[in-house]
Amino acid sequence: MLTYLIFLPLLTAVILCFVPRNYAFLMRLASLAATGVTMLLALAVFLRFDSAPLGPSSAYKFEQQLNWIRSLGISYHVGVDGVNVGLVLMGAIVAFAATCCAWEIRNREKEFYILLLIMTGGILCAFASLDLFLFYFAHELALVPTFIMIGVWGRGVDKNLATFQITLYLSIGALVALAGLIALYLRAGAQSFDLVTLTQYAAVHPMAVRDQNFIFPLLLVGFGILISLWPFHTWAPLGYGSAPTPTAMLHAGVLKKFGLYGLIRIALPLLPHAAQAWAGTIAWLCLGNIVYCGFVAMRQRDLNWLIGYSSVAHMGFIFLGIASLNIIGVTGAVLVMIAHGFLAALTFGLAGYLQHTTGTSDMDKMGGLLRRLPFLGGALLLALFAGCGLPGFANFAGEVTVFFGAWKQFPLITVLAVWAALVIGAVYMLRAIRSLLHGPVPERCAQTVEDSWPLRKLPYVLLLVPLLVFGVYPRLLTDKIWPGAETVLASVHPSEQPSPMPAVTPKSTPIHRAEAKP
Amino acid sequence: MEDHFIENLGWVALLLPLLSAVAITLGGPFGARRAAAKISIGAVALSFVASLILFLYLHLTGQPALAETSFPWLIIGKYGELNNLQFNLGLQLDTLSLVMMLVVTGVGLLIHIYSQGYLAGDPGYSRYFACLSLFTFSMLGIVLADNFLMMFIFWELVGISSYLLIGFWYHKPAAADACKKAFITNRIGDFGFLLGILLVWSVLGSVGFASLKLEAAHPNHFGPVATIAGLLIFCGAMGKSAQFPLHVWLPDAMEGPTPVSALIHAATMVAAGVYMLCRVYFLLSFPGSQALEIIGWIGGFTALLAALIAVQQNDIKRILAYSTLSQLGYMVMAVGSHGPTAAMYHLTTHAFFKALLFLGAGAVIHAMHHEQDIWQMGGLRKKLPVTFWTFLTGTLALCGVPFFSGFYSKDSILAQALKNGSYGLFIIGVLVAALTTFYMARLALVVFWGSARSSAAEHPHEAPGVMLWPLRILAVPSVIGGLLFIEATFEHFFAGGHGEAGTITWAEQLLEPLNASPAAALSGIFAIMVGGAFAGALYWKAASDPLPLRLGWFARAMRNRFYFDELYERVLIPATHELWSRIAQAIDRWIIGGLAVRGASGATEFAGRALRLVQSGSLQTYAFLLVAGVAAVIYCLLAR
Amino acid sequence: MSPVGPHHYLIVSGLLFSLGLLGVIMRRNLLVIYMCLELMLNAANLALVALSHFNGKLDGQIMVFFIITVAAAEVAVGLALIVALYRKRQTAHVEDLTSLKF
Amino acid sequence: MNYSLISLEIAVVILGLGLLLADLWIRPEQKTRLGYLAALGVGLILFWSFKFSGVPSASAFNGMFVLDPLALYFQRFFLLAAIIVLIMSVAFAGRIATGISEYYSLIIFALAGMMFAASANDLALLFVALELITVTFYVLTSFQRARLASLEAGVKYLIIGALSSAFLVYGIALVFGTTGQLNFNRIAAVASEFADNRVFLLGILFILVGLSFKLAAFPAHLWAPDVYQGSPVPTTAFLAVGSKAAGFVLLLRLLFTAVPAITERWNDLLIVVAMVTILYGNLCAIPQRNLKRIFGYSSIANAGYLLMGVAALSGAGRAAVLYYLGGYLFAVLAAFLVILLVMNEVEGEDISALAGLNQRSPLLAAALTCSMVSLAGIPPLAGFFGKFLLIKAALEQGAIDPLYYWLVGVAFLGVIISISYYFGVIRAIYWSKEPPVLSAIPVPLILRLALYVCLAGMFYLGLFPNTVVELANAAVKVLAVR
Repeated sequence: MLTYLIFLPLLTAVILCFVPRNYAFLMRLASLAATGVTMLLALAVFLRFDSAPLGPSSAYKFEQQLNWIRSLGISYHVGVDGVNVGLVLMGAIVAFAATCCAWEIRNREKEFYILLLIMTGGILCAFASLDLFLFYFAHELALVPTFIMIGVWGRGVDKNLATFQITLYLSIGALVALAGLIALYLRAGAQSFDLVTLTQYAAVHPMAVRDQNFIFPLLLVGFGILISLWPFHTWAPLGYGSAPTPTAMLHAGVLKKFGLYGLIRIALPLLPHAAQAWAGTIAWLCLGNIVYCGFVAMRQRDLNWLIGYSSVAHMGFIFLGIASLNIIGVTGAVLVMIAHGFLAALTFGLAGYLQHTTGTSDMDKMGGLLRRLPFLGGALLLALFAGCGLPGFANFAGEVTVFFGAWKQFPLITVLAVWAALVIGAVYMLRAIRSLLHGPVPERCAQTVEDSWPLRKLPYVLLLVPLLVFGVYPRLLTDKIWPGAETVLASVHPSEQPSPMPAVTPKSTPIHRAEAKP
Repeated sequence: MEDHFIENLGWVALLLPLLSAVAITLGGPFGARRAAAKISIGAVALSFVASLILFLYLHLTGQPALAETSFPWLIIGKYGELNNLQFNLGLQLDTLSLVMMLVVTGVGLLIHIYSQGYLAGDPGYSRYFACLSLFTFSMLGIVLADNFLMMFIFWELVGISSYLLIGFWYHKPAAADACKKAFITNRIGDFGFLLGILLVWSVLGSVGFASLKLEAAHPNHFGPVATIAGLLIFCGAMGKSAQFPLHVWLPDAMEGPTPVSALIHAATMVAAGVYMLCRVYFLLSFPGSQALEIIGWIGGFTALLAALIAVQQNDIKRILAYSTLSQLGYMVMAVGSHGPTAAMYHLTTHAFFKALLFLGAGAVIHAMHHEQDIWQMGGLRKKLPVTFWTFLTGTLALCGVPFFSGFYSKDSILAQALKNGSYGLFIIGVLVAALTTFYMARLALVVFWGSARSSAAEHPHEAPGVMLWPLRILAVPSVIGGLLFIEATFEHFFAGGHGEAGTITWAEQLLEPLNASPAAALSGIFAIMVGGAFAGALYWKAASDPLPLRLGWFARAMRNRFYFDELYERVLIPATHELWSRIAQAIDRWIIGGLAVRGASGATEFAGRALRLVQSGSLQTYAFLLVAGVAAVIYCLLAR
Repeated sequence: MSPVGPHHYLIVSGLLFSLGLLGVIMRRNLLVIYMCLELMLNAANLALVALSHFNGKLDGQIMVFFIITVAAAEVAVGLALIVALYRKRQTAHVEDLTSLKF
Repeated sequence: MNYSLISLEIAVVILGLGLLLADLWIRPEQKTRLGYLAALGVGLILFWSFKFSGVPSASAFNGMFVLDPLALYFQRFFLLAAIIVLIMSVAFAGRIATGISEYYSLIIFALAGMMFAASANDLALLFVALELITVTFYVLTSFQRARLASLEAGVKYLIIGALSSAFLVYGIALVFGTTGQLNFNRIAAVASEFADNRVFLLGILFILVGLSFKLAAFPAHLWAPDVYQGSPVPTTAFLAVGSKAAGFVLLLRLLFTAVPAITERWNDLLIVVAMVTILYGNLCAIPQRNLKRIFGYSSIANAGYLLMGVAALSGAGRAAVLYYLGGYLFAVLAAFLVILLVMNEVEGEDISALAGLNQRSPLLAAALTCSMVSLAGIPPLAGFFGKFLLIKAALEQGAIDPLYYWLVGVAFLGVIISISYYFGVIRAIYWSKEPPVLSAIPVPLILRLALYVCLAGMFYLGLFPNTVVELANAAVKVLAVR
């Protein structure tokens, strides 16, 4: 099932390569259909997912493994547990919404849709993969289209600089992370890139602490760049400010979570000692995101930049949750990841729409838009509320959980984070509302009218609904997440582990050809 | 069966307004927009009925509280393990919450009805009622919450609905600024509140009020952090109830429609802080905790400060706003002097008469074509009879004139301060009572007596019935609020259900203050007389305010709200947020973005440009470099 | 006077090689440079022949034949190239060959 | 003696001679087509080469010549490269004034030299094979005699080539002089006696200098940009792929069969050389605007990456070299095919010539983009997996010598820099100012096929590396056994 989910967009992309470019409408339709079906499949996976463990050998559902590069122990291995099932759903929904928002692309549609579909497939594959190599490979597969899309379809004067910077910066991050992953493979000694094998092997043959302390910073810096961890964040606002709307939605919403997911999925279980040693550092660094970037966001006058910085700031909460290294914090982190995915996609989608309608993203030049654009303004209002952590939206549930998780470990840092979440966040979000939606309508916006086509509203509704649903009843997610988080943390706090893992020799994982039915 | 009905009735009362808000928002295409007022009023009316049934049920069965009904909202980890977290959504249905519910839905119902007239014809009519319903929902959530987290959730929701309502006329820059200010100021308070919750949770291991009460019985657990936790939690109240130093938002919040000011910024929401303090009184009054003392002084200071400011305001709603601030300070002071009963008592009566006053002010403003300066009014007594009489009732109740409701509750607070030995607070309380009478008498005299000072004041038109009836209805409890055994009910509750309730008669109740604590009652009455006399002397038929001439700089300071807004805007905010954000932006732009990122890439590019000069195209350079390279390698490998 | 040993041959051939190398680096005329290169090759030839003798093996001398052949081919091509260049540019100086750079 | 072992080489030589002969009888206007015939012939030889797979390693000429999986891997590599280069030459024929059939046959002779190099197990054959390649390339580089740039490139190649040949020969002389051996295996047998003999070591070093010229690696790397820029496009392509690979196969054999102990001792040298090469190539390429010259620098940088695999001193590293070369072949040939076609339309080799390419020919644009992406080492194309293997091999040694970490760091830096200039090419294709005329670029069927082959190769190697990785692993085993 996961394989269908991953390959549907990829195959559609391949097929679109052979469709003549005149049939732009057909391409849009095909992309919508592909991402739409993917979304439904992801929803089915999410609903059918049952967090009860299958057995001691594997904690993953919908698992599938095929040999890929045997000599290196690399396989195509996908599966979901509580940690990533929500991310897969979020990715699929955002992908569909992003495809819906792609109507603003009016040139070279063929290439755009192909790239968008590749990106979608890559993202879903990255989040579903249980093989380090596949994980990285799929991420890169999704990342490269981002660069091209920003370069070709980007907007704004800084487009070229942005493309250049984001390409180089993220490539550095990806490479450092790759180095970390390879080092992990080499030092683990399991001769396998398979996550399940590695985890089981590490339970019996823990890696030397020195090696762990060598690999962890590589992963932290590499993933940190990808996630825009302070001080590696400057690419994010610039890049998002210039990216075409669907790209910004997919990247800021979903792809960026790759690094965080990598930290949770790979660094915590495989490098437990280093994770403990570095947790304090991460927690301090995350203040750079939460507080510092919050302050920077306060000074932004461009909507895209503001959202970009706020998105960077939100990453800090996730880091804080991870750094707390307990089940509450990690669950909260995953919850924020999912919530922020929807939120970032929503805000970037709306900002793109606004920029398209008013022709500017300078907040000083807009105003009173709630009156001119009731639906859009209302959606933006809700999105910005969600951004400042209002209860009822999933972000609140996640952030509060993170605070509860981090409080005992890092009280001082949590105090500052709470300040940033409640006050700094409110300051810049409300400032945006004040400039954009409230106040008198300036001349330039006097003629703007809302698009009457109801389908235009679909993506925004689609993104708002999960934010609200998971916000009102977060157990839909947390009940799935926390058993997964517990597994991830099992090796970080071995004392809390109920029973030791069965001893497994490397390369002995059975190959499931058939899908495991839950 | 009946139990289930009663249990679920709480949920019904809570969720009805939410349903109404959702229906109005989403039901636009189905005509819900036009029926907005009816849906909203219907919902709040049903909520009121449900609360009433619940209250009566509780009263008749004599239980201290109904069984809690709760369900888990968020569960992480296995129960009983070290790292586990469980948040419930549950309703606490006891006397405290039910009386508060009655106030919220009752006053709310009247204000909903009033709004129908006040907002008629406004383009945002349906939005208004949707927000109002959302507010009612959130407020009920605070009232009914059985744990800290749920309370915090609704706390925030109240904040946002207040934001939406203050900014209802968002196209007016003043309103748009005011709502922003209100929300952010509240958020500062919430910051402390959430930290307090975290602290309590980490020490006592729970956020539920019931289990906290049990846990707090072990003094060694909580003792060391009791003061700090209490003060942090009080921060929340400080924000919502606009206590010094977070008081600045409330007067600005008057930019919202007047019914909103009445409901939210006078009667209910701002009282939420006081309610919350009473709800968690068991934590604040923890043995060894210094929190209450500090809370009391903050309340007293706020009361005095706001009363002084109110003396020199000219905007009718702002006077009332500062009066609200002052009264809230009073209530907080009551909590601080170990008197949650008195605080809740005053909260209840204050809700009636302050709502009445605001609605009356609204009627005046309506009549004056949205003129709010009292010095443009005058002589409205004859032209707006209903408004005048009801407003006067409210004024008298607020001043605490004997046998009006305010007399009893205010006296209760003063008596509590005396009883507690807080003489400082007692003196402040008396002073504030005098000031209250002074500024309220000033307001009434200038607005309703004298001669018309503007053309609008010469031809005002009385409000429609839909606005006047709520005034008449609210006037009733404002007068007789002191006779409703409210105090006894609360006393019973705070004594943990051990005290005796309902043993006093109406007549005893009527003279209770004089019997119980004559010193407090007499000083209160004396203060009223002094305040009233001064006001009468100064403002009887005054054409302009004589006070600035007599007091000079002090009057100017009062008029300018003692420069707190200026202090915050010019000093505090720049010194904290503005400055830091400038610094952060500069660092981001020049050091991280410039020096580190562009610097690194620039340096690399420069290296490339420099290095390629080696590639000069000269064959012999290449040959030479080849040989030099070989020589270098030989030197490194073989010569050593 | 000690008999002539392999070291002496090596020294001579090394000198020849260095001489050629210096010529390649310092002379400006392509033809001269080319001659210097041939000198370097012949230095190698000298060493090969001599050392082959001292090693008592013929492999080195066979190698010399290869080298001479290849050198001949190289010279044939190289001279043709230099002549073509001279025709085109009327010069055989290396300083003039700097159109391809940076 | 089993002559069938060198039958492939013989066939290639006969093909070359046949082409020269055929030239005599064929009418001038049809000579261009001879290229296809030559490509067909090489294709047949490639096909024939599969007859040898699975045959156990064997040697001929007294151990001078070996036919083992390593040799076969490279021979097929060269044959494949030659086919595409020949097809390119046909498309380039319009730019060559006279003697197009000689051009073809020279390519074939260079190919023969490379084939011998793949099998050389003796310093004498090493020398002869290298010189066969070098001397033919003297002619190939300067084949456009009317163009000064071509002549200049030829002369530069000639002088630097001859200089490094001199080093090579002198090195051979020194090695022979000390050990008395020319055969790799026999040198290996006695090498331990001379491990501290400076003359012997100097000889090895000189041979390595001679080889570094072929690799375009430090210290003899400076010629590459100039020569790449000046030469005819097919020559540049063949130089970039074939000549470099020939250098590597010789390097591998020399280092790991003849002097493995010394190689291990000199791993620091190899690492430093790799680092310098990577940095030089990449840094100089940053401001570069000439397309062919970019490839000159990129070729240097790639030599550095490949040297990483050599420096890793492990089977995995050597296999990575083989794999990487495979990916490099497709990427570079695809790029030069596109450059060739674009230059047939637009005068000038500046990067701006690519402007609007995606509208003039989406296929060419896509092919060049894929090639750049592959060279930059980005999934899912071949280059990524190649770099992955190389870096993995180097990191594996990091536990032994921390200098390897530095090497990996420098390699990463190089990759990042290279992304910036490859990216510049892609940018020129897709979003530069549109040129005034936007005529479609015709792509002849056979070139289209060649492009498809290159694209398929890049994708296949990137997505399903297993087969080739196993092939490479099998090929490098022969180096470890001896």
